[in-house]
Amino acid sequence: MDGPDVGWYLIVAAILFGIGALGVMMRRSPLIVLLSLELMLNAANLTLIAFARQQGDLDGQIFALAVMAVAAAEVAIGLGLIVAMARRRMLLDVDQASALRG
Amino acid sequence: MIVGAWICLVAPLAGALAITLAGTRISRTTAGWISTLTTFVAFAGALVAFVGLWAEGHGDREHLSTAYTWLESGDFQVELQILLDTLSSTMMLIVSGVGGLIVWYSMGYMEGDEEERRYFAYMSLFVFSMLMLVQAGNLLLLLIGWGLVGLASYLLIGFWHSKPEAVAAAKKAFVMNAIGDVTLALGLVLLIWETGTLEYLGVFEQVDGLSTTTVNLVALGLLGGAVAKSAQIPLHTWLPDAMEGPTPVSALIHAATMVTAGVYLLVRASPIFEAAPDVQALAAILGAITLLVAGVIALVQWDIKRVIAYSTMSQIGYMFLAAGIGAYGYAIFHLATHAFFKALLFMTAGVVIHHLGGEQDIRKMGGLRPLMPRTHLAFLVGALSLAGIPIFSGFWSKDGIVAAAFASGDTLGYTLYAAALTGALLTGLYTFRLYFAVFHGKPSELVKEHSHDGQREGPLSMLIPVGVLGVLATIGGLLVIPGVWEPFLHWIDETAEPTVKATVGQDYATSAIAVTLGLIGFFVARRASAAGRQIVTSPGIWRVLEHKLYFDEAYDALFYRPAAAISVALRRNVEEPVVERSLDEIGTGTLQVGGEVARVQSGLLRTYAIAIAFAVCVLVVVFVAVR
Amino acid sequence: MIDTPSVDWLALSPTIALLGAAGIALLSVLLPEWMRKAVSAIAAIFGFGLAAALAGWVFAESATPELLIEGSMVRDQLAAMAQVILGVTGAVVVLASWGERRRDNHAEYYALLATAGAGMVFFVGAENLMTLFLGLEWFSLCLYILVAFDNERETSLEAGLKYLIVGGFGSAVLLFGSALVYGATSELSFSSIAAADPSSDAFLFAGLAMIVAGLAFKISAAPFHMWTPDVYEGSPTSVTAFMSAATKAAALVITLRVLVTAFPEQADVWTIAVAVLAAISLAWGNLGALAQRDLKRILAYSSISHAGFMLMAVAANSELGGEALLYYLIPYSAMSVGAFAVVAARERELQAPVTLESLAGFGWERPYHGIALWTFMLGMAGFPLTGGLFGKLFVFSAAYDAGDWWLVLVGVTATAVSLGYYLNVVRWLYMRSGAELRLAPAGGSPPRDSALSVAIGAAVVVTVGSFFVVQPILDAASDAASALPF
Amino acid sequence: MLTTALILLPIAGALVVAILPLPRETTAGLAFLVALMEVGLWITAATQFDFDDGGLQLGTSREWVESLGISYSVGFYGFSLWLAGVTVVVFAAAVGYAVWVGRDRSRAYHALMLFLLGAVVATFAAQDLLLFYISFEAMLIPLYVLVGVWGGERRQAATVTFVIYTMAGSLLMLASVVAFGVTERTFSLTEGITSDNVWIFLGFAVAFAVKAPLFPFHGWLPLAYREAPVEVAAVLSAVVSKTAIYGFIRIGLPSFPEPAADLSGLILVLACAGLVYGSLLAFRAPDLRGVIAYSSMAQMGLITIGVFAFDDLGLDGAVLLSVAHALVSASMFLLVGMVERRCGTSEIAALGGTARGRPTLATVVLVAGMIALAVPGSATFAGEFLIMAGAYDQGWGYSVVVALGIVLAAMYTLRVISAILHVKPGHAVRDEALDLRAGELALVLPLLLILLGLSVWPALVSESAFAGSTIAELLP
Amino acid sequence: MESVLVWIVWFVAAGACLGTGVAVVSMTNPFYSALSLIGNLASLAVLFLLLSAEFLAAAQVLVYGGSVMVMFLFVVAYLGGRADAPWAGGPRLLRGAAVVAAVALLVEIVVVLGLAWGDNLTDPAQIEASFGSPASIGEALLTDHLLAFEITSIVLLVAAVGGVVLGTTREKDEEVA
Repeated sequence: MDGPDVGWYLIVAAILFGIGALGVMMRRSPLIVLLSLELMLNAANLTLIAFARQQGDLDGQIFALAVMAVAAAEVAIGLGLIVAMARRRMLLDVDQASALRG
Repeated sequence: MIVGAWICLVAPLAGALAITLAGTRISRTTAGWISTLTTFVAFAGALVAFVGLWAEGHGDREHLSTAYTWLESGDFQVELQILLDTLSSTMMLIVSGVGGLIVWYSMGYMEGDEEERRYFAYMSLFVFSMLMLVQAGNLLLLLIGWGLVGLASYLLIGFWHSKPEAVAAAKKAFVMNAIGDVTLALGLVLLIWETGTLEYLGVFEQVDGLSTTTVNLVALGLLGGAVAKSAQIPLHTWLPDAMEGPTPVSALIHAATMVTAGVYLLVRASPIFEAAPDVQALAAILGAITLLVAGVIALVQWDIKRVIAYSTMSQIGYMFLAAGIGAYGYAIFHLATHAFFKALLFMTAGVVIHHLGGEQDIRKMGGLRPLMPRTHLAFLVGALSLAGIPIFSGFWSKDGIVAAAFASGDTLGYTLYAAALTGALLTGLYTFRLYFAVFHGKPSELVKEHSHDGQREGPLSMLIPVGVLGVLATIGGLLVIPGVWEPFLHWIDETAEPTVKATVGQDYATSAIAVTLGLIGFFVARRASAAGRQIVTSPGIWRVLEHKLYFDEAYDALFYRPAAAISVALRRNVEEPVVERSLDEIGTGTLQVGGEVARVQSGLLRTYAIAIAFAVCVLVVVFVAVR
Repeated sequence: MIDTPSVDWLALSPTIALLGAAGIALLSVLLPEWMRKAVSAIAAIFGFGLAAALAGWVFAESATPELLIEGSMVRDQLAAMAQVILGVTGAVVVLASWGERRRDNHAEYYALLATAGAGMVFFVGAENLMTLFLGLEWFSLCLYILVAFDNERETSLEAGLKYLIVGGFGSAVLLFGSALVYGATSELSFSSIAAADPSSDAFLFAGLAMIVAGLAFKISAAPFHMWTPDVYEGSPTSVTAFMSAATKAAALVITLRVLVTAFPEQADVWTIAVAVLAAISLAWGNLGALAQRDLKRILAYSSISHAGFMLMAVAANSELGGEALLYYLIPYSAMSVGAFAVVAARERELQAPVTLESLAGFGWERPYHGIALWTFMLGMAGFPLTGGLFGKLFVFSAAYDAGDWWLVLVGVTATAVSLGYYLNVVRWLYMRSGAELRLAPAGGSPPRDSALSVAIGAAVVVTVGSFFVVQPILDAASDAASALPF
Repeated sequence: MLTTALILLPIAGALVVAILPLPRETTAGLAFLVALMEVGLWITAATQFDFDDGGLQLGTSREWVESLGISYSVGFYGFSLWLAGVTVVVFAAAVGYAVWVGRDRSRAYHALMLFLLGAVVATFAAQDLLLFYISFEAMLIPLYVLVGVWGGERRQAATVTFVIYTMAGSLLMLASVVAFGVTERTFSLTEGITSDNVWIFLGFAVAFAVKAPLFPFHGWLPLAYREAPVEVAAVLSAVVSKTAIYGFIRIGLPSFPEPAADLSGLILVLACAGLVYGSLLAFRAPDLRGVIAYSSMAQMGLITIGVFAFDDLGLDGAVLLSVAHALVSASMFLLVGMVERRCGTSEIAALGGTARGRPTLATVVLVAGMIALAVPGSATFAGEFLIMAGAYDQGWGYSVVVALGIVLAAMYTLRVISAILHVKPGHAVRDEALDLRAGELALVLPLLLILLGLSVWPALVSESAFAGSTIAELLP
Repeated sequence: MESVLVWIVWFVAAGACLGTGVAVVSMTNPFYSALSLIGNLASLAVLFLLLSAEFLAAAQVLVYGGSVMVMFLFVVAYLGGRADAPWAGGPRLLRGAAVVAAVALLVEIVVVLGLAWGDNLTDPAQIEASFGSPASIGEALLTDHLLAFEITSIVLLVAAVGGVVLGTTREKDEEVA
């Protein structure tokens, strides 16, 4: 294979996963948290595809394809929720969503 | 014959049950009659048994009759059985006979008391228990009788339950007796393990095979029971207090029968004690100490019944002494004569108390002789008998014991002899101090007040038993005239062969000294009485004696108060803070942790994500590290 | 031409039955409004019932496990038995849902419920990492919506948001773990993973750790449980009932399957890890529950602790453990659904969240509900006359048999702590007078809700019945557990 | 079959009482009838029982969970039949008392009482470890509610403490049951399987020690006995506590011969501590219930000493004393209930002279009290004497402690008797309070008559408790 | 030579990928975040191409970057000012913990990669030219992964229903201001 080894792709994926996780853990806007989740899923996708390439096995790519669909679905539902919250005039801030606690 | 013995045992129980079950359906008098009659039926039964036994040949006078197995466990079993032999038949006669007279006397004495029925039920229960004690064919049954007489004694001492002193006295008596009961029980436990049985005959056969330690421990256990029951030092403090009960109760239980049970036990278990000579000697020593101490204390008492109570302790001391040196016949003989004259004394005292409306303080008495001549006569008979003046029964029995002490020889014997003689002096002193204080001198205000009535000295039901006992106290001693005629001793010897026997010479020499001492006592008391002063003059000694040598105080400080204090301390320092609160604390602690857990659950979404991230990190690290 | 693989329709039949029911329910939107609720609910209940029945058939037909559709899924008795449990649970939840006061969207509700059920039914038969992930997302997405379904209630939305985000995070972890395992073995199918010679231990173990974490999230085992109380509290109560019973059941069964089938070589590591997770769950769940006042939260924490108990069975990594898990699921599901159903009853009566205080005197006012809730509480605490006792017994037996005696002690201690809140519920039910009730009931007598009563009755029957009829269940569980390569 | 009937009759009765919407009095009457029928059933069982045969009789066994070796296996030995007998009698009296005082929420109350009866009988009949555990635990369910709903002012604290304490013990037992069952592959008690694992034994021992209770596991006792309705307290101290003794005898000794022997010293010391401690606290407890509660604890210590004496005498004595104490303690609690109904308190200081002018009450209290303090000749005395004799085998010190316990018992019991019978009338005693009514007497009198009967013939129990010498097999 | 070119492309794509990733997380305005994500997706598509996943690269750009993100942008636009939320804030402990957790996660994965490096990451398999082509993907989807394919459709359907249910407005609570 030309170019960098698969390991380098994996490192990129790992960093991306970390950045996504940081976003989920840090940000208060649910929209951005949702985007961060997407980042994590994409990182996983990159991993899958890299391994698929490494092993010359298509399963990984198919998996990644399915994950894309799932990610889309998740975004759709997440956005639906956020819109519903906005309609209820709830603050779009995950730190404010803490009526349920204890 | 054996049927007579069973009837003797069962009749009083039937009486007690009948009175209890009939309740208020029968009148008070009926209850009294039921009790009296059943007791006399018991006496009749005892008589039948006695005569039957008499008719038997020498050496055949031992009959064991078993009803059924009372308790069984593995190989160990205890039957409900009675042993009829010369010793038990004698005791049966004394208990049921004197008992019957006293119960009869009670009918007059208790007349008008609200709870007469209860009284007679208790009395019958007592007679039953006492008969059970003396008739028991094994040691456990004896222990049961032992306990039941204690119970009856408790009930009767506390009969007047509105008197706090009576209730306290009853409790004290019961607890002290319980101590005796358990030491006795411990002795029995030892016997079960060592001999496998509690039957007298079975035990006695095996006594020789036991180790010295075992026998000593068993004997100590039995002695503990005997000491408690017979109010010997150091477990004697309950008896004077027990005088809070009705006077007939004192006569029956605390003079004639129950308190002498210890003596009976010493004699009954003589093979065991003989195998443990040290313990037997201890019994004699305790007896000697008690007879001296009680005699001295009796000198300073003001309560007519208490004086007699101390005299009882003292006389039982003689009996212990006798049993301790092996003069079993004399021990039982003195037991019998003591039952007569002491019951007589109590009953005449009862007549006096009854006459004076319940007053018991001798300082408020005096000059009763002209007012109550017959009572005076009976009392005098009792007093003379007690002091061991010849002809009267006490003379024959007590002097025999003193002589036997001399005959037993060695240092111990002579010491006991000296003590016994000193006791004779003391007896004379306190007996006549009491006699003069009550019947001589000027009539007190109280006496005058009560003499206006001019009525008889008491109802017939009281006077007849007193008369009968007076006769018995006078002539009862004639059953043993040393060297001449000793049927009583021979009778008892068949069951308990004495280990010591005074010669006729020792007997009469001792009698001479003892009678002299008794007379000295009489004269000293008369002079003191005439001079209007007390025999004990030193105020310091008086105080010590008045406090009964501080036994009560010592026990209070040594046992009761520590127990109560420990109890309260346990509750304050262990039960409440540790046992009860520890659970609370564990509970609150857990709840607090729960609260902390819930606090971590902050409701902040990001916290949850962070928790998951950390957990994942840890899991991955661990997995990769240990892979 | 492409040769499409042959499809074993029998194996898929429970899933398809539920999907069909979901379709009918969804299509009832086309019907007049007054019919929608009835039609969709009936469709859903029939779907669940049919799924359970078909699963029973599958159970009877699947003595030996069979890999289907190129190893995407498996038809075996483990899956079938879990499907029966899920189907019955779902049917009872439908009954319990009937009385929910909701103005519209009935069709969507029941359709989503059926779809979620279909997802779980499919999920327990997953045989490779991809179907595992997809099945998980399938029912999770349904649940995200269902949790937020009462979208006029803020707490419901909040719960939905929390569940979605934290759930997404968990899924991402699971996915990344799957990717690592795939990287190590170049296989997705469980049995192939076990058979493969991993090129890299590091990947395999890291991936395994992440998969365990992702599944533990769904099981709501501590420390991946933190969403549970909030989401359970905020969701519509019947949805909570469904999640607490069905999600957990499905996730536990699949956890057992993944770990045993795909990672037998790594058992010495994951058994310890699962045992530790079990212990943490037991401690955390029971301690947390002590401080709660809201009944749904109490039950949520209790479900965490039950996850701990069931993980004990998983950690045993033995056939006995499998049996114990499957047995435990039955009374647990019944008690959990039943308890939430009683909560729903009280909630509908009071029109307010059910706290301990609002239970005061409830047991005397409504004896039927009172006795039922009492039964469930005692059952969860492991008292006799409920299957909860045997559940605990079997789980402890499995753990002890596996040498985890310490775990048994943890379990015993946890049970003792749990009495603190289970009995507290009973205390409020019977030992406080209604006068202490701070909320006045909305109406006079509560609305009659026979569907709910039937649901509660069914739960009681299963809870108590599983105490008396142990051996048949155990036989089935034994068959099911033997489908796994222990 | 009879054994099963003995277990199921009250449980069926409980269901009927709970479900039938009868009026309050009818419900109560029905429950009492069931309790009496149970007594009749026990008598039938006793007539069919061969007391000379030491083996398991009236047994039934049915597989329950075959794969784990769990079975529904019940039956009686001599000693357990006696314990069951005293159970049904005490329950009849307790239910009768509840009928007499007219407990409210009659259906629930009586259903729970009958269920409890079934559970206790099942405990005494269980011949399978798990069945034993189940019935042992099942007792807690009704007790929790009975104390918590119908108890005194601090009933909730009492019931929570009681149940959590005892459950903590029995959960340890569950762990032990599991360990035993898993190790031995069966839960049956009839197969003579033994284990030498000390830890497993300890689990059982702690459970029984809590139930009995032995020192220092008695934290639940004072509150529970004080706050429970009297008839429940009666049942609790009379028979429920005896399940611990049954457990020690039926499970502790035969299944764990070695551990039981190894740990007997520890248990004996705890039992002795409990005996002395309980007696001392009873001696100064401020209320009647406190006295009876702590005296129960002391007596349970005594019985435990008998069990761990490991000989005929001790075991027979333990069973005899268990039976006798059950009757005594039940009568005492019922009497306390009757006094409380008249005076509204059980503070000893306020109760002086309650019995004055009320001869029936006085007599009954006196008889019960005298038997309670084990006056020689009573059944309690026979039991205590056997225990004292048996304990000697393990060391003379134990016998001495037993003796000490007997003396202390005299002290605290006399205190109570004096308080009720004697002393100046306390402020809670009203003149218009009646003597014992015929109905009340009819509840207590049978108990006392049985006690008196046993006092006349204690061998009835002691010789048949372990007749035919299966005892040799029981002993390590 | 070709290899160097690939390296350069890789560097650019990877750099863009990480840069846009950071931007997604750090932008205050969700609108910019979403735009950054689109960039991220595009750079990922380049990486996919380098890994011979042509179909996926296309799908990434079209489906993901195109439709999904457009939907996202619509929502952000619809919410307008309400979409703005404080950047991070909250307890300092929380922020610190978040950073530590993320870094730990990252470091761990990198360490794992390092550990695995020698095992198999240096020697990729030989692949045919058709690897990753639409045809091969299609075939796999219809054979080995038929089930996955079907499920994906169900998942998307669920999402559609969910969007409807959650977005449905009731008469009483009308529009956002």
